[in-house]
Amino acid sequence: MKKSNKPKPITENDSRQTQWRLLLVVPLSALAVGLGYAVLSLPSQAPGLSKHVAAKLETSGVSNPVTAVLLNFRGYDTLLELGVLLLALLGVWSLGAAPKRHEPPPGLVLELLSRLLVPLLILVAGYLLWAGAGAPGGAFQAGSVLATAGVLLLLAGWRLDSRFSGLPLRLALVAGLGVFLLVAVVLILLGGRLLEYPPSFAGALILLIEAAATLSIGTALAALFLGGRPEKGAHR
Amino acid sequence: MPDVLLSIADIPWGVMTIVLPLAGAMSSFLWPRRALPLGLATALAIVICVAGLGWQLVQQGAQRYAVGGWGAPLGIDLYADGLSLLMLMMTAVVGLGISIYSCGYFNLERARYFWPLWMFLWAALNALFLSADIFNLYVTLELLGLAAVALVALAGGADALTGAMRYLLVSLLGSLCYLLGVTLLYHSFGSVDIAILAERVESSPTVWAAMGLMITGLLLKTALFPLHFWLPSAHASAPAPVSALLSALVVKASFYILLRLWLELFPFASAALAQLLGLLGAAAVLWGGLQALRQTQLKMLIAYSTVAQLGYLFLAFPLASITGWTGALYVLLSHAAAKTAMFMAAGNILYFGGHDRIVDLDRVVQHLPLTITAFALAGISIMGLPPSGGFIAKWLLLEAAILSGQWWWGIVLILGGLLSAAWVFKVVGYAFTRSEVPHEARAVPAAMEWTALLMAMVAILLGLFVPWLLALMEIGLPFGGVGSAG
Amino acid sequence: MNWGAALPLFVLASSLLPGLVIFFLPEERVAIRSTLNLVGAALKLVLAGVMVWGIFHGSHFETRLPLLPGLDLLLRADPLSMLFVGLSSILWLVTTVYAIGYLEGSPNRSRFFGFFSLCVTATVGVALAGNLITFLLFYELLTLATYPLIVHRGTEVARRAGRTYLIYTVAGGTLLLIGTVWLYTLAGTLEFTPRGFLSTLDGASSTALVIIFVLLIAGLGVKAALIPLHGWLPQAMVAPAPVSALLHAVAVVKAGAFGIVRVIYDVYGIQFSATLGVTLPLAIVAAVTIIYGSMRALFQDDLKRRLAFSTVSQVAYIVLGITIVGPIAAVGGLVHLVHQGVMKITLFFCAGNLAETLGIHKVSEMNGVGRRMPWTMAAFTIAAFGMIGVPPLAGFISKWYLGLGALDAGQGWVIFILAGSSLLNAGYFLPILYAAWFKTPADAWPAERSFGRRETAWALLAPPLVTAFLTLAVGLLASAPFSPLQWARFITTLEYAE
Amino acid sequence: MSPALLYALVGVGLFTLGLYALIVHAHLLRKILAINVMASGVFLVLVALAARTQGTPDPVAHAMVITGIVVAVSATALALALMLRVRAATGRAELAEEPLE
Repeated sequence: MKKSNKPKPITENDSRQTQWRLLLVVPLSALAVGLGYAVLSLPSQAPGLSKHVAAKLETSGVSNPVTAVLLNFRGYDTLLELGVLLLALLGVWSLGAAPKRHEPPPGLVLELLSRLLVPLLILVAGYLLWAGAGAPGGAFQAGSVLATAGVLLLLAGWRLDSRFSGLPLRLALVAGLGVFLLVAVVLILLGGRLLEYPPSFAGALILLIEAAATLSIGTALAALFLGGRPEKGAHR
Repeated sequence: MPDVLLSIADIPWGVMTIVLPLAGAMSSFLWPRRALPLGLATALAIVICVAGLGWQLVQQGAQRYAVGGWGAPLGIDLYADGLSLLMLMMTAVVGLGISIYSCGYFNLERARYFWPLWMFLWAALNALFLSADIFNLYVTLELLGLAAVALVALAGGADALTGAMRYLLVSLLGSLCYLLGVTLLYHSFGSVDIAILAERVESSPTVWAAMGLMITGLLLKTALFPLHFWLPSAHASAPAPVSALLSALVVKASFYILLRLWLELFPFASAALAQLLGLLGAAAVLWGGLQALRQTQLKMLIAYSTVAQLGYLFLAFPLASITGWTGALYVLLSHAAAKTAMFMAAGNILYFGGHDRIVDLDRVVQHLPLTITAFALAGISIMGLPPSGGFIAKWLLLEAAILSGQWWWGIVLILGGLLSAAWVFKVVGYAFTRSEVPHEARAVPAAMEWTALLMAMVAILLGLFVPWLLALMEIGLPFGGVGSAG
Repeated sequence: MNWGAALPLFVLASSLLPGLVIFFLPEERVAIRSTLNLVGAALKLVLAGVMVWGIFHGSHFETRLPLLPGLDLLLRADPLSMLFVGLSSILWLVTTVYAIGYLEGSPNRSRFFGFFSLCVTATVGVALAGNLITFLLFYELLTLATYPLIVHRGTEVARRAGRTYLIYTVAGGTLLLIGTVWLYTLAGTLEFTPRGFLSTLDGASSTALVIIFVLLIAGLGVKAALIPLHGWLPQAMVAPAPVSALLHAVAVVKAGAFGIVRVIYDVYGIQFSATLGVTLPLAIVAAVTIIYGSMRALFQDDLKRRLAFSTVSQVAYIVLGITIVGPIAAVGGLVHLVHQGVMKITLFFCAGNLAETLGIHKVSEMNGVGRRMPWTMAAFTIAAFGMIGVPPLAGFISKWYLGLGALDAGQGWVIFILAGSSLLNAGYFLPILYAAWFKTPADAWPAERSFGRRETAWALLAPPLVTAFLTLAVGLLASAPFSPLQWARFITTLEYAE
Repeated sequence: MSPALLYALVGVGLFTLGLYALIVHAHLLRKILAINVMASGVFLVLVALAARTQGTPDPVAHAMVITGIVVAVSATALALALMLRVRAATGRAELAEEPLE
């Protein structure tokens, strides 16, 4: 991204600026000290929620506590958060078409690298997604790896074919939130509460949601990298 | 598997008010050409669900809903009482009005992004008003903030973009302060559920720091003087329906969280802090009123009056009585309806004459009688003349001020009313001047004029159905005490 | 819902609904608009008559709607309110006829008649209000409904008059609001009760009650145009003649005076006010207003301005009558509520006729106008004599009772006020009459319109003749049952009953 | 002092440093970066203090941080895109007047 670093004209108010910057340091350092004191005066042993999590872990459908919290215990947060991601993308698209970037055609290295790495990255993403159930990992890690693959392709000058830049792309973006919400609603219709997985199905449902989420996160991050909506009929 | 059939009584209406707008947002994003009908349908459905929730609460009293069936502290709880119900109803009424208004206002290109963004905003609002979990509240705040910013930017043009940018930075800063507070609270008491925290919380340096951070962050988002600097530009430069949304609903959301925390978590907050908030509120009332009077552009004027009206909300903190809180809540409700009507009216005027210079209004308003009527009626409520919601609010706050022996807050109230009367009549006065036909005029869709008028009527009618609303408000006694304000 | 509860609402609706309909009528639908107006006015008159009859035979009319916890929106008909309702519904009918004639062919008539009806609705609401908050509600509504009428012409001077009017009335309303809320926090009720509800109140400091009294009276004094709160009234005469009639006789000024009576009688109670020692100062203010108003009137060349200042002085009679603590004076004050209305509306109708027909706005242009417009000037003459207090006209009755009451209550000084003001009244009315009847007319009137054989349009001529006749009638038939005088007696017996 | 608290203090430091930068720098990119620094500070506090439990660190705090990060990323993306538009519209990637004064 290009920065517009136009040096500000040197004026007499620069000195005043430095003065009030110094003035600013005082309250801010006071704030820092205060917050530090607040942190230090915390109880040394955190009450935490580890015990609760551990107690309910086996009914959560996954063995990795973080994933259990993310997708099950506090799944509702995650649902809304997928909403935030989609919303951010919507916002970026609503600002207008992606700015035209005139970089030289990618060199041989990038060309090869992208060809070489992208399949690998996708593989890694898949693995992370799968591993998330039991070990650190999961949809977000997988999604971001997927996104890097996408970014790499974009850097290599590749653009999504206009045939897919319409509804298919939007479907991919919505998939995460959509599946999540669909599961939630179905569970309600089956007489449960919002996001109350039947323990026997929990694992499968979580995997399903995570898969969709991975796809959406990856696509969304890559699309955000473009900084605007894909203009019609643009491909390499 | 439990039985598939549910009786109306145990449909989770509250959850529906969150799920529906999310679904609406996604569908209108997937099928942009159908965005408008999809959005309208969703809006209607939400209104029905809110009504359902209201009926449920009246039947069963305040209710707690454990998402995922885990329950606090492990899971996230939703909580609905009279306060949240009134906020949801306010959102539903204003939201429906704005949805109808927008049909005429946006062209196809804008509409395809307005609807999903607006649906996300609505989802964020409903989720926020129903959440009982301070971290979940953080997520809803972010959802709300990003949607609002994107909607402001929808207007395009330097003003709107700059306004949106500043709004975004402020909003993020506010959320971060709030989140740091949440962190401290969580790590001191091991829960983010408001009810549980309310039991465990006691005064300590950490808690005070957390309180300071959270209140500051929320005040920043609520634009309480002197943290209002971002509001006028953002609210005035946004598209008219969006300005209405921001002034009527979005700023109220952060105030709602502030109110909840104040009532539940920070009972030990010293009276000095309450006095400070009241003082800032008073400053906002006077400053906002004076600035509004000085404006030459209609939308800018209305935006500054929002700054003033937000000040009224904080006068209730030093009064700290059920009457006072009820008064503040009534300011909140009537201002939502009135300000929506005003921004809609301003939108119509802009749409019609292509400008909103106050001195040249006579060229416009002569041809938009319904619009100027809407503006005048809304003005009656804003300046607190009877019969209107604004009057009831003023009455309650004044009564609370005198009862608590702090009559000076009453003076602020009165002065604020006079200031707003001054600018309202300054604008309305132009409705009666002789005027020639405007040069370039564009016919305003009837729906836009009528929704503005209806919103204004709501603001007036709020003053005539007080007992009903107060009865709803007392579900679950959000303000403690034995209810029956007044 | 039984009649007793329904009737007050109907009286309001009889002008409210036509008004709301009229707002949405297109300009050219004159016939429908006029019919709506007249039917509404006639209906209101009938309903008012029914209520008067009912009250006299001891039935009660009361409507309660919950407004706030512990506070109701209360409409209740008692003798005092009926005095006002009767006056305004009679004069409204007349004024409507006059306005239809007066505004023929002028723009924005739907808007005008819409607000016109709202205005009367608010007035009746003020009259029927059963507690202070209801009163406040309609009092403010009256402010809002009259503003568009004052600025109706849309000229710069009209806008300025409207602004002045708002500054005065909104400020007044604010004072009234503060006083009301404060009173409520002290007393816990706001319901009007004969001989007041504060005398029984213990614990409340009398200083607080005095301050509240001042707040309330100041708020009401603005509309009643008591010195020094009268500034808006002379400016407001830029409004069309029917509006002036409304302001000076039917609605606004009367609402203020009526409110003062309410506060003194049914909130504080006359005896309690006397013991608080607030009546004498108010009486003095009223006396000063009487003299000052007449003095100013003496030097106005603009006819409507002169009449406006005369109103300032005449309305103070009502306040004076109440604040001379005594039943007889009270009768004089109350009956003047009606008499002043009847006389002043006649004068404004005539002034309007002169302006419309001959373009006369100044006293100095009125030479010999009596020969050109004999009927109009005849009506004017009767009303003017009434104002001066010539027997047996309306004004005489009021002043007679005021004087008797003053002596009865041992307030001799009032006699001098009355005498002085009567002299001044003569001083500013007789020259007009002399000029109109005996001076030779100028060769051409400022702007003459011809109405064929008639001196002016029927719709303009009939109303002043009717009201002039009323001026005569209420004086001659003062002792007949249901005459304003008898009704005023009826009211005072309630307030002064032991 | 336990390492957990040490990290937490570093987090606090980042928060205030970010705040300072947010206030003093006019260029929008710097402001956005400052916001991100603040966010990292908050997340650091959140996750560091989670290590005060005996045994496995508190997973809830970790989940919160992940949520927070995703939110921060989304917000940053929107902010950057918006900044480009502001620059395109006004010619400079700065706000008209210093917002926080």
